[in-house]
Amino acid sequence: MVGAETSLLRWIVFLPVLAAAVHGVMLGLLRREAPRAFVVGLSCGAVGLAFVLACVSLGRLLTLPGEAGFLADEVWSWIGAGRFHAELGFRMDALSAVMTLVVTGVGFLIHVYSVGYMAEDHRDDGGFQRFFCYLNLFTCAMLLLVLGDNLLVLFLGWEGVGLCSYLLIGFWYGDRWNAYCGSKAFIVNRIGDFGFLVGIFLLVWALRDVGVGSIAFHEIEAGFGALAERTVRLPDWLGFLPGAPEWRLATLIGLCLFLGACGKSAQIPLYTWLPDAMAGPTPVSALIHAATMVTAGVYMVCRLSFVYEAGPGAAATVAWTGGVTALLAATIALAQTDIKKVLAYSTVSQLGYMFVAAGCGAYGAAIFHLGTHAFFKALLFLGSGAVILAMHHEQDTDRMGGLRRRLPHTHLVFLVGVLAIAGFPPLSGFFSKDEILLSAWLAHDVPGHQALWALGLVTAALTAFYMFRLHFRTFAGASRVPEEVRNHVHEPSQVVRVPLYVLAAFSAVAGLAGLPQVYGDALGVSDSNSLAHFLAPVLAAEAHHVSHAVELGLAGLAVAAASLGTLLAWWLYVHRPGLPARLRAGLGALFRLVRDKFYVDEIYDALLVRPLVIASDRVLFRGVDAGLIDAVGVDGTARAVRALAARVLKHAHSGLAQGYLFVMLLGTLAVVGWLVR
Amino acid sequence: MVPLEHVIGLSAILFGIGTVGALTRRNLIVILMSIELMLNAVNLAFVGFSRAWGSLDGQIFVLMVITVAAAEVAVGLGIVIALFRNRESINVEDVSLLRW
Amino acid sequence: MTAPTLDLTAVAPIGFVAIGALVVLLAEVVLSRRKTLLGRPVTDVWIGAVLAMIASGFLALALYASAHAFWADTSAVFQLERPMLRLDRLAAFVTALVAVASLLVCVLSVTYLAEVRINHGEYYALLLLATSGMMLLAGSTDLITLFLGLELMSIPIYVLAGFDRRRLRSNESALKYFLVGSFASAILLYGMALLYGTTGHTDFDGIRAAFPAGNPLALTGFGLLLVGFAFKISSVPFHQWTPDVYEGAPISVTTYMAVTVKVAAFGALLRTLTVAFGPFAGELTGLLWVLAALTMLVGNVMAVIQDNLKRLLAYSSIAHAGYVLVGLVAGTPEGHAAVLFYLLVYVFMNLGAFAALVALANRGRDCERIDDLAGLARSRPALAGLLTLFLLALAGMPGTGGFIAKFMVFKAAVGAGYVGLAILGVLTSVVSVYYYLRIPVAMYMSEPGEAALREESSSGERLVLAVCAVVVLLLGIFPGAGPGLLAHVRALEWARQSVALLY
Amino acid sequence: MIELNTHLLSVVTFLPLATALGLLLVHRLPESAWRGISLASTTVTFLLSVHLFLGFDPAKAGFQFVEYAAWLPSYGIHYFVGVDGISLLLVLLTTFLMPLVLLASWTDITRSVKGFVFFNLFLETGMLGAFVSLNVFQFYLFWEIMLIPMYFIIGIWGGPRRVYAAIKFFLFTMFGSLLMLVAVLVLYLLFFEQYGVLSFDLVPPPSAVGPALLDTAVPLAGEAVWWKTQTWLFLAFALAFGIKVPIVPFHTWLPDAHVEAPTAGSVILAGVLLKMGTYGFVRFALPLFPEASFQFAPLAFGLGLVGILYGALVAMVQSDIKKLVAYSSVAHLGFVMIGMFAFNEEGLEGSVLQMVNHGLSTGALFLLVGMLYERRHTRQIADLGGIARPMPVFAAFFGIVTMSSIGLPALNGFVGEFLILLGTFLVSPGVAVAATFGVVLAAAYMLWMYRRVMFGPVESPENRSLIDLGLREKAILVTILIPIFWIGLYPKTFLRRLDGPVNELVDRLERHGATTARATAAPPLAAFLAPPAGRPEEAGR
Amino acid sequence: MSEAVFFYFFAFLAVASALGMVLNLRNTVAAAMSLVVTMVALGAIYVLLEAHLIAVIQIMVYAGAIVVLFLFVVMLLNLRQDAFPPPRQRVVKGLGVLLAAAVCVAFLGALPGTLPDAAVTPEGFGGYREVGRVLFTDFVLPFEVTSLLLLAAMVGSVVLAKRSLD
Repeated sequence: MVGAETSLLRWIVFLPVLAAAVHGVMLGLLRREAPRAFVVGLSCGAVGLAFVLACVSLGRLLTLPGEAGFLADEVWSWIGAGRFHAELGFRMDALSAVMTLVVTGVGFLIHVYSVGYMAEDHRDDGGFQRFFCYLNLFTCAMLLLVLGDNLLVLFLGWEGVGLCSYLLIGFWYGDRWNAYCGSKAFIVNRIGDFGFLVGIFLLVWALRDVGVGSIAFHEIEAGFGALAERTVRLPDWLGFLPGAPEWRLATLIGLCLFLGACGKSAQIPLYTWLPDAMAGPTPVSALIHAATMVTAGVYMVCRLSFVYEAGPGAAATVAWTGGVTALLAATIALAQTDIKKVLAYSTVSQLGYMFVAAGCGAYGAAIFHLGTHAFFKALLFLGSGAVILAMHHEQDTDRMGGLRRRLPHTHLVFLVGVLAIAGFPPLSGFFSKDEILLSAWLAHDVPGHQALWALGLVTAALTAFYMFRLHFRTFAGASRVPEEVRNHVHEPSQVVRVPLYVLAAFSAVAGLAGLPQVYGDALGVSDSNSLAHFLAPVLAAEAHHVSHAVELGLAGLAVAAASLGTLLAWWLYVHRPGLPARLRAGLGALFRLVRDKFYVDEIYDALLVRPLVIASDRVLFRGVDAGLIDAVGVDGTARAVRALAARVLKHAHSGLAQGYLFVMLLGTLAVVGWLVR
Repeated sequence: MVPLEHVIGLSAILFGIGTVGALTRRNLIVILMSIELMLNAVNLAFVGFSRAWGSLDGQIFVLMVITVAAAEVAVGLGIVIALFRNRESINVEDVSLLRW
Repeated sequence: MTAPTLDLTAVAPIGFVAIGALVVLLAEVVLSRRKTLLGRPVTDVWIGAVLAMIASGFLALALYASAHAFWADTSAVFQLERPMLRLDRLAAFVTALVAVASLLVCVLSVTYLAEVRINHGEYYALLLLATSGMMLLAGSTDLITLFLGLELMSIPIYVLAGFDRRRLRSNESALKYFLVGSFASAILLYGMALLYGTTGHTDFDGIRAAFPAGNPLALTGFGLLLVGFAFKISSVPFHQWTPDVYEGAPISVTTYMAVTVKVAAFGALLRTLTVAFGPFAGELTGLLWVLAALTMLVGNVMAVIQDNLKRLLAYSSIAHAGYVLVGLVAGTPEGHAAVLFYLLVYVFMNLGAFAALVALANRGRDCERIDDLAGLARSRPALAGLLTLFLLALAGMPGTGGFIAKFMVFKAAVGAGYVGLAILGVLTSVVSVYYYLRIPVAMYMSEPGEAALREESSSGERLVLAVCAVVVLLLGIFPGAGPGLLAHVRALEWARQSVALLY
Repeated sequence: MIELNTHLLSVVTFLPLATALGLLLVHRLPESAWRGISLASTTVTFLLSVHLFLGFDPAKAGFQFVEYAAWLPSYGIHYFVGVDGISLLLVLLTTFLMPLVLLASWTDITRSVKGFVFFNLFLETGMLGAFVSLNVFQFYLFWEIMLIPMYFIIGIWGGPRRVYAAIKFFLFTMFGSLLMLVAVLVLYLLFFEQYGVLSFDLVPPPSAVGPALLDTAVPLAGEAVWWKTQTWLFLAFALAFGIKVPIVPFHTWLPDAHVEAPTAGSVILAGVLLKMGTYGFVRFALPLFPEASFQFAPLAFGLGLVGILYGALVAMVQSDIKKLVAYSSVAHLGFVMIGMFAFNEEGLEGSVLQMVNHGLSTGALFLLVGMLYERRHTRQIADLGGIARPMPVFAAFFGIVTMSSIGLPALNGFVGEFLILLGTFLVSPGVAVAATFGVVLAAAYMLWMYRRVMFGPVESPENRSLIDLGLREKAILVTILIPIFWIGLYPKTFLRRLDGPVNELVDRLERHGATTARATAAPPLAAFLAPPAGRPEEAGR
Repeated sequence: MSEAVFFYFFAFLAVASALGMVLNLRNTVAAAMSLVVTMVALGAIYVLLEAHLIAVIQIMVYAGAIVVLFLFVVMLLNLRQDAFPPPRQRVVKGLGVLLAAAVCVAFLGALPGTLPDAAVTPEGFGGYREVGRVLFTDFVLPFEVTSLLLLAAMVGSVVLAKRSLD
C-alpha cells in the first residue's frame, strides 16, 4: 500500500508556520507591531488557504484510484540512525482528511473570531500579533499531528500543540496564575508524553524483530500483523496486575500510548490541567482546549486502532477510563459557576465519551463525535467568549443572569450549542453520542460493557443538566449583573458573531454526515452514514449488526435521560430559583467536595509534588550534594590534607636544629635497619 | 697487636658520644666540638682499617678529613660569631625563628 | 716510579671555575681600591656587575669544556692509575647543567645584591668555589673526591646562606645548614669509613668488585652513605633543614642552593648507585621507594600550609626530589635518563620561579609572602605571566618541561612495575597544583596589597627569566628534536646518552 | 588551496593560539581592538572549520584531513591529527561557539580585555587540539592544557567565589586526568610488550599499516597483574572522563564553576569542555577497552541514570539560574552517558549529537543568563519576575532555548534525546523508561524557572526599567538558533557524518565485548522487560 | 702485650675525656680542654696503628690549631658560664641519648666477624715518605682540591666574622 505522491500536503502545514515565522521575525527582530490589517490578513489568510488546500487535497483523495490509497508527501528524511529511520513526511487518508478539515475549518473560524475578541486587549506586550503568531503556530502543529506520516511526526505535532497550548494559556503572562496554568498544562502533558515515548520505543523494539525499522503508519500496520499475538513477560514486581506475568505486547504498547492520550486529551488521571487551561483567552479555549488539540488523543488511538484491536486489555482500559472520566467530569461540572470551567469539564466529559467509543472499537463513532463536538463545543466557547466580552471579562455566572434580553443573538446560538451537546435530536450531538452509547452496549469484548453504557447514559443526563443549568444561569432569570457593568452589556461586533452563526449551523446539521443507517432507512437514504464509510478503510473497525428496535430503543432512552436533566435544570434554575441555594446548604460537605473538584489537585500536590520538591531540596541538594559530596568528600579531603600538615607533620619542623638532628638520626637508623635487616 | 674490633669499637663509642653531644648540648660551641669528636671517631676508623688492609688510602682520607674539619670549624665559628653579634646568644634553642 | 699521566680535560671545567674564583677575588681587591676606572666612577653595583661578568665568563668556559666533553663522548679521567675523577657524558651533563645554573644565578644576583645591600665580591668567589665542588661531585669516582666535592660544595654555601650577616634569619639559616650539614657529613664519613673497611677500596670500581653483600658492616656503611646523599637532596626524613635554610638565606642564594645542589647531588648519587653498587642497587629499591613516597607526600602536603613563598618553594623542591627519586626507584636506564631530564627541567623552572622573586626584592626587603604578590598581574604583567609559567611547569602542566619530566619519570616507574608509586606521584601532584595555584590567585585574582615591590626588572633578571622561560617551554614542546634549528636540541636524547655508559 | 587543505586541521587548531601569541607581542591597543582581533581570528577559524566540514567526505571510512609528523618518534609520540565524523562535529561546535562567546563578552568584560581574549584564544586551541588528536600523548597534552586558560577565565573574571570555584575545577579535573595518565602509560607499555614498538598513536598512521594502540590486547581481569587489566585501565580512563562529564558523585565542581565563571567561561565550559569527557569515552575508553566497557555498562547506565534524575531533582530546587542550568547539564550529560553505553548505532549517534545539542542549548542559556546578569546584576530567580514585559524579545529567545533544552521536537534537543532513549531502550528498557521520566522532570524545572523569571507581574522597579536586547545580542542569539533549528529539523547533515565512525565503533564493541559481557552485564538493569516469549532467537540480527 | 696496655690506656683516656667534654655543662673552656685530651689520646693510638704522619698532624692540627680556635672564639665572645633556660624537647633528647647508646651497643655486638684480618704492612707504612709519595701521585687531585676548600673556608670566615666589609 503506497500512497500517491503529492507535494500539496506540505503546504497545508507550511502555510501557517510561515505566517507564524513572519510574525515571529517581525516581533523579535524588528520590534515593531505590524499594522493589524496585515496581521489579520496574513494569519487568517494562511489558515484559510490551508483550508482551501485541504479541500483540494480531499478532492484528490476522493478521486484516487484503488480503495485504500492515500496521499503521501515525503519532505525529507528526518531522524535516522542505525536501522531506525523516520521521515518528515505527510499523509492524508480519510481520517487525516476529516481531522484536517476540522482543524483548518474550525481553526479558520476561530481565527476570524479572534480578530474581534482580541481587538481591544492591551494587557501585555505586542499582544495582538503575538496572539496570531501563536495561533498560526498552533494550527501548524495540529496539522503536523493529523497529517504526520509516522509516529514521530505525529509526536512532533503532539509536542508542538502542547507548546502552543502552554504559550496561549499563559498568554496574559502578567498574571501569575495564568503563567502557572500554562506550565501545569505543559508538565502534565509531559507526563503523558512519557508514556507516549515509551510506547514508541516499545513499538520500534518490537518491529525491529520483524525487520521493520521505520515507524511510518503503513509500515507499522504491515509489520504489526506478525506481532499481534506476541506476549511479553512483566517483571515480578508488577505481578499484581491483571493478566500478569504474561501480557500481550499490543496491550502494553496500547497502554503506554494511551498514557500520552490521557495527558493530551485530559483523561483520568491527567485531566487536571484542562480546567486550569481556561486561563487563556477564550478563542484559545475554543480552538485548542475544545475543538482540536484535546482531541489529539482520540485521533491517535483511532490512528493506531490496529494496536488496540490486537490488545483487548488496552482497549478496555481506554473505554473504562473514558467512561469514568466522563462521569467524574460531568459531576464536577454540576457545581461550577465559572462559565468556562463548566465548559472545560464538559469537554473532559465529552472526550471521555470519545474514548468510550474508541475503546469499544467504534473508532468511527469516536471520530464522528470528535467532529460534532468540535463544532458545538467551539460554538459554546465562542458564545461564552461573546458573553465574557460583553461582561468586560467577567466569567462567573453568579454575576450574570437574564442576559437573554441584552444578548439575544448570542443567547440563541448558545442555545443551539447546549441542545447539541445535551443530545437532542436532530442536532449533531444526538447522533454522535447515540452511536457511542450503542457501541458501548454492543462491545462484548469490553468487560462490563453494559455498566459502561449505563455510565454513559447517566453522564448524558448530567450533561443535559449542567449545560442547561449554565444556560439558565447565564441567560434566564433575574439579572445578577453588577450595576456598573449592566448598562454596557451589548452584543459583540459582526466579526465575532459571524463565526458563531456558521458554527451554530454546523452544530445543528453536522450530524447528518454520520447519520446512522436506521434513520437513513427511515428517510429512504441508502448508505446514510457516509462518514463511517469514508473512514472504514483506515480504521480497524468491525461492523456490528443490531436490530433497529434495539437501536431506536437505546436512542429513546438517551433522549429521555437528556430530557430529565433538562427538566431538572429548568425546575431548579428557572422555576424555583431559590431552591439551589437551599439544596447547596443541605448537601454541605458533599457539595463542597464536588465544587472543589474532589480536591484532586490538592491531593496530587500533597502526595507527589511537595514530597518530591522537599526531598530534592533537603535530602539531595542540601544533604547529598552540599553535605556529603562537597563538605565531606571534596572539602573534607582538602581539610584532611591541611590537617595532616598543620596538626601532624608540622611538629617535625619545629625550627629546633637538634630536633632535626634527632629525626635524621632516626631516619639513619631506619635506613640502616632496613638494609641490614 | 690490638684487634681491629676494639679499634673500631672505640671509634663507634666516640662517634656515639659525639652524636649525643651534638644532640643534647645547647651551647653551640660545644656542639661544634661534638661534631669534631665525631670526625675524630671517623678518622680513627679510617686509620684502623688502613692498618688492617695495609693500604694508605685510609690515611690519605684522614688527611683530607682533618683539612675539611679545620675548614668546617673555621666557617662554623664564623657563623657562630655572626649570629652572636645579632642575637647575643649561643644557645642553639634560641635559633628557632624559622620553623614550620 | 713513573710520573703520573695527567689528562687535564677531565678537570678543565673545575679548573676554569676555580681559577675564576681566584680571579674574582683578585679583581675585587683591585677594583675596590679605585675611585674611578677609565674615567668613570666606580660604584658598588658596577663592581658587582664586573665581577658577575668575570664569574659568568669562567662559568661559560666551564660550560664549553663540559659541552665539548659531552660531544666528544670520551670518558676522560684525570689520571689513569687512580681515576678519581671522570668526565664522561654523565659528568659532562651534570657539570654543564650546574655551570648554566650558576651562570644564570650570577647574572641574576647583580641587581639583587645591590638591592638588599650585600654587594660583596666574595659572593661570586664563593659561588664559583661551590660550583667547582659540584663539578667535582658530579665526576667523582672515588669516595675521597666524592667527600671533598661534597664539602667543597657545602662550605661556601654555608657561608652564602649567612651572607646577609646583619639579618638574624640569614644567620640562623647558615647556622642550621651548617649544623645539620656537618652532622650529615660525619654520618656520611662514617659510612665511607665502613665501606673502606669492609672492601678495602675507596674507588667505585673497587667497591663494586669487593662489596661483601651479606656483611652487615658494609651494609651499614652503604646506608650511612645513602643518608648523606638523602640529606643533600633533602629527601624525607632528612629534609627538615631545607625550608628553614631556604627561607632564611638571601633569595639569590636560595635559588642557587635549590637548583644546583640538588642537581650535583643527584648526579653523584646516580653514579654511586649504578657504578659503586650496581649489582646491589636492586635490593635498594624498596628503601628508595619508601623515601620517594615519603618525600613526595610530606613535601607536597607541607607546602599546602605555607604562606611564605621561599618556604613554599622549599617544600616544593623537597617534593620534586621525591619525583626524581621515583626515577631512581625504577632503576632502569630509562629511569635514570628520566632523572637527568627531570633535573634539567627542574633547574630552569625552579630558577625561573625564584628569579621572579629576586626581581621583586626591593630596598633591602625580599618579596617573601604570597600576599605580597597580590595584584602583581596589573603592576608587572609580564613578570606575573612568567612566574605563572614557571609555577605551572613545577606543577607539571603539559606544554612545559615540567610535564615531560614527570611523564618520563612516571613512565619509567610504570615500566619497571612501580605503578603504586606512580599513582602516589600523580595524586601528590594534584596536591601540589593546589599550592602552586595559590600564587596566581594572589597575582591575578586579588586586589593589590600594600607590599612595596620593585617596579622594574634589571636587564640581567630579564635575561634570566627569558632564558628559563624559553627553555621550560622548549623542553615542554620539543623535548626531542624540534623543527628547524631546534633539530639539534634533543634533551631527552642527551639524558639517555648520559646514562648509557653507566652499565 | 591544496596547501591549505593538507594542513587545514592544523591551521584550524592553531590559528587561535597564533593570534593569542601575536597579541602578547603588541602593547597599548584600544580595548575594542583586542576584541576585534580576537573576534576576527575566531571567525576565520570558524569559516575554515566550515570549509573542513564541507570538505569532509562522509562516505569515506577512517580519519580525514590527517596530518602526521614526527615529534618524539623514539617514544612513539607523533603530531598526529585527523577528524572523523565525531570529532568533526565537536570541532565545528567549538569554532562556532567561540566567536559568539567573544561577541557576547563585548561589553561584559571590561577589565584586562587583552588577557581575556588571550585566554579565550588559548582555550580554543586547547579544545580543538584535544578533539583532533589521534596520538594519545598529544591528546593528553591538550586535555590538560586547556585547564589553564579556563582556570584564569573563571578566576579573574568570575563572581565572588571565583577562586574557590577555579581551584576546585582545576583540582577535580587534574585528579582524574593524572590517574588516566598512569593508565595511558600502562597501556603504552602493554602495547610495547605485544608489538615491540613504542607508540602512542591511537590508529595506524596514514600510508602505514602497522599495529596501533587500538590493536593492543588488554588482558581481562585475572589474566595479568592488576594494573594491566582492562578493568583498572578502563576505570582510570572513566574517572578522568567521568569527572569532566561530569557523572554524579564527581559533579560538584560544575555548579560552582558555572555559577562563578563569567558568561564566556560558562558557555565554553558547558558548551565544549564537558564534551571532552564524553568525547573521551567515545574516542578512547570504549574502543580501547571494549570488554571492560561491557562489564561496566550497568554501572555507567546506573550513574547516567542517577545523573539524569538527580541532576533534574536538584536543579528543581535551585534559586540561582546559573546553578539550575548547571545541574541541568548534569542531567543532560547523563543522557549522553547512557546513550553511549547502549553500544548501538542509535544510542551512540544520539549521544554524539546530544553533545552538540547540549553545547548549543546550554551555551545559549548561559549566554542569555549572562545578558540578563549584565543588566540586572542578579541571578537569583526570586529577584526577577515579569521580565518578559520589559524584554519581550529576550523572553522569546529564552523561551526557544528553554524548549530546545527540554527536548521539544523540531528543536535540536529532541533528536539527540530520542535517539539516545531509543538506543537505550533496545538494550535496557528499564533504564530507558526511567531516563524518559527525566524528560518530564526537565520540563518541570526549566519551565518553573522560566515562569518565575519571565512571567508574573513586574514588581521591582529595577526590573521594570530593563532594556531589551540590542542588535549585537540579537545577532548572537539568532546565530545560535540557526543550528538549533537545523539539527532539530534536518539532523541528517550531521547524523550522516556520524554513521561511519559509529558503525565502526559498534562493530568493534560487538566483536570484542558481546561474547564475554553481554550475557553477564545485561540482566541486573536490563531485565525490566525480558525478551518476549517465543521471540525467535536473534531474529533481527 | 705492651701494645695492648698502651692501647687500652689511651682508649680509656679518649672515652673518658670525650665524656667529660659532653657531660661538662658549665665550662666551655674545660670542655675544650677535654677535647684536647681526646685528640692527643687518639694521636697516640694512631702511632700504634702505624699512622705516624697522621699522628703528628693530629696533634698539630687538632690539638694545636683547631682547639685553639675554639678557645679563641670562646674568649672573643666573652661567654659567661652556661646559664641557659631549661632545655626544650627534653623527651626527644633523652630518647636520642638512649637510642645512640642502644645503637652503639648493637653495633659493637655486630662487629665480630665482619672485619678484615690485618694485613702485613710494608716498611715505612704510614711514614711521611710513603704517605707523601701517594699523596702527590695518586691523590694529587684531592690534595689540590683541599686548597680550594681552605680558600673557601678562609674567604667564608672572613665574610662572616669580619666586623665590617664595607
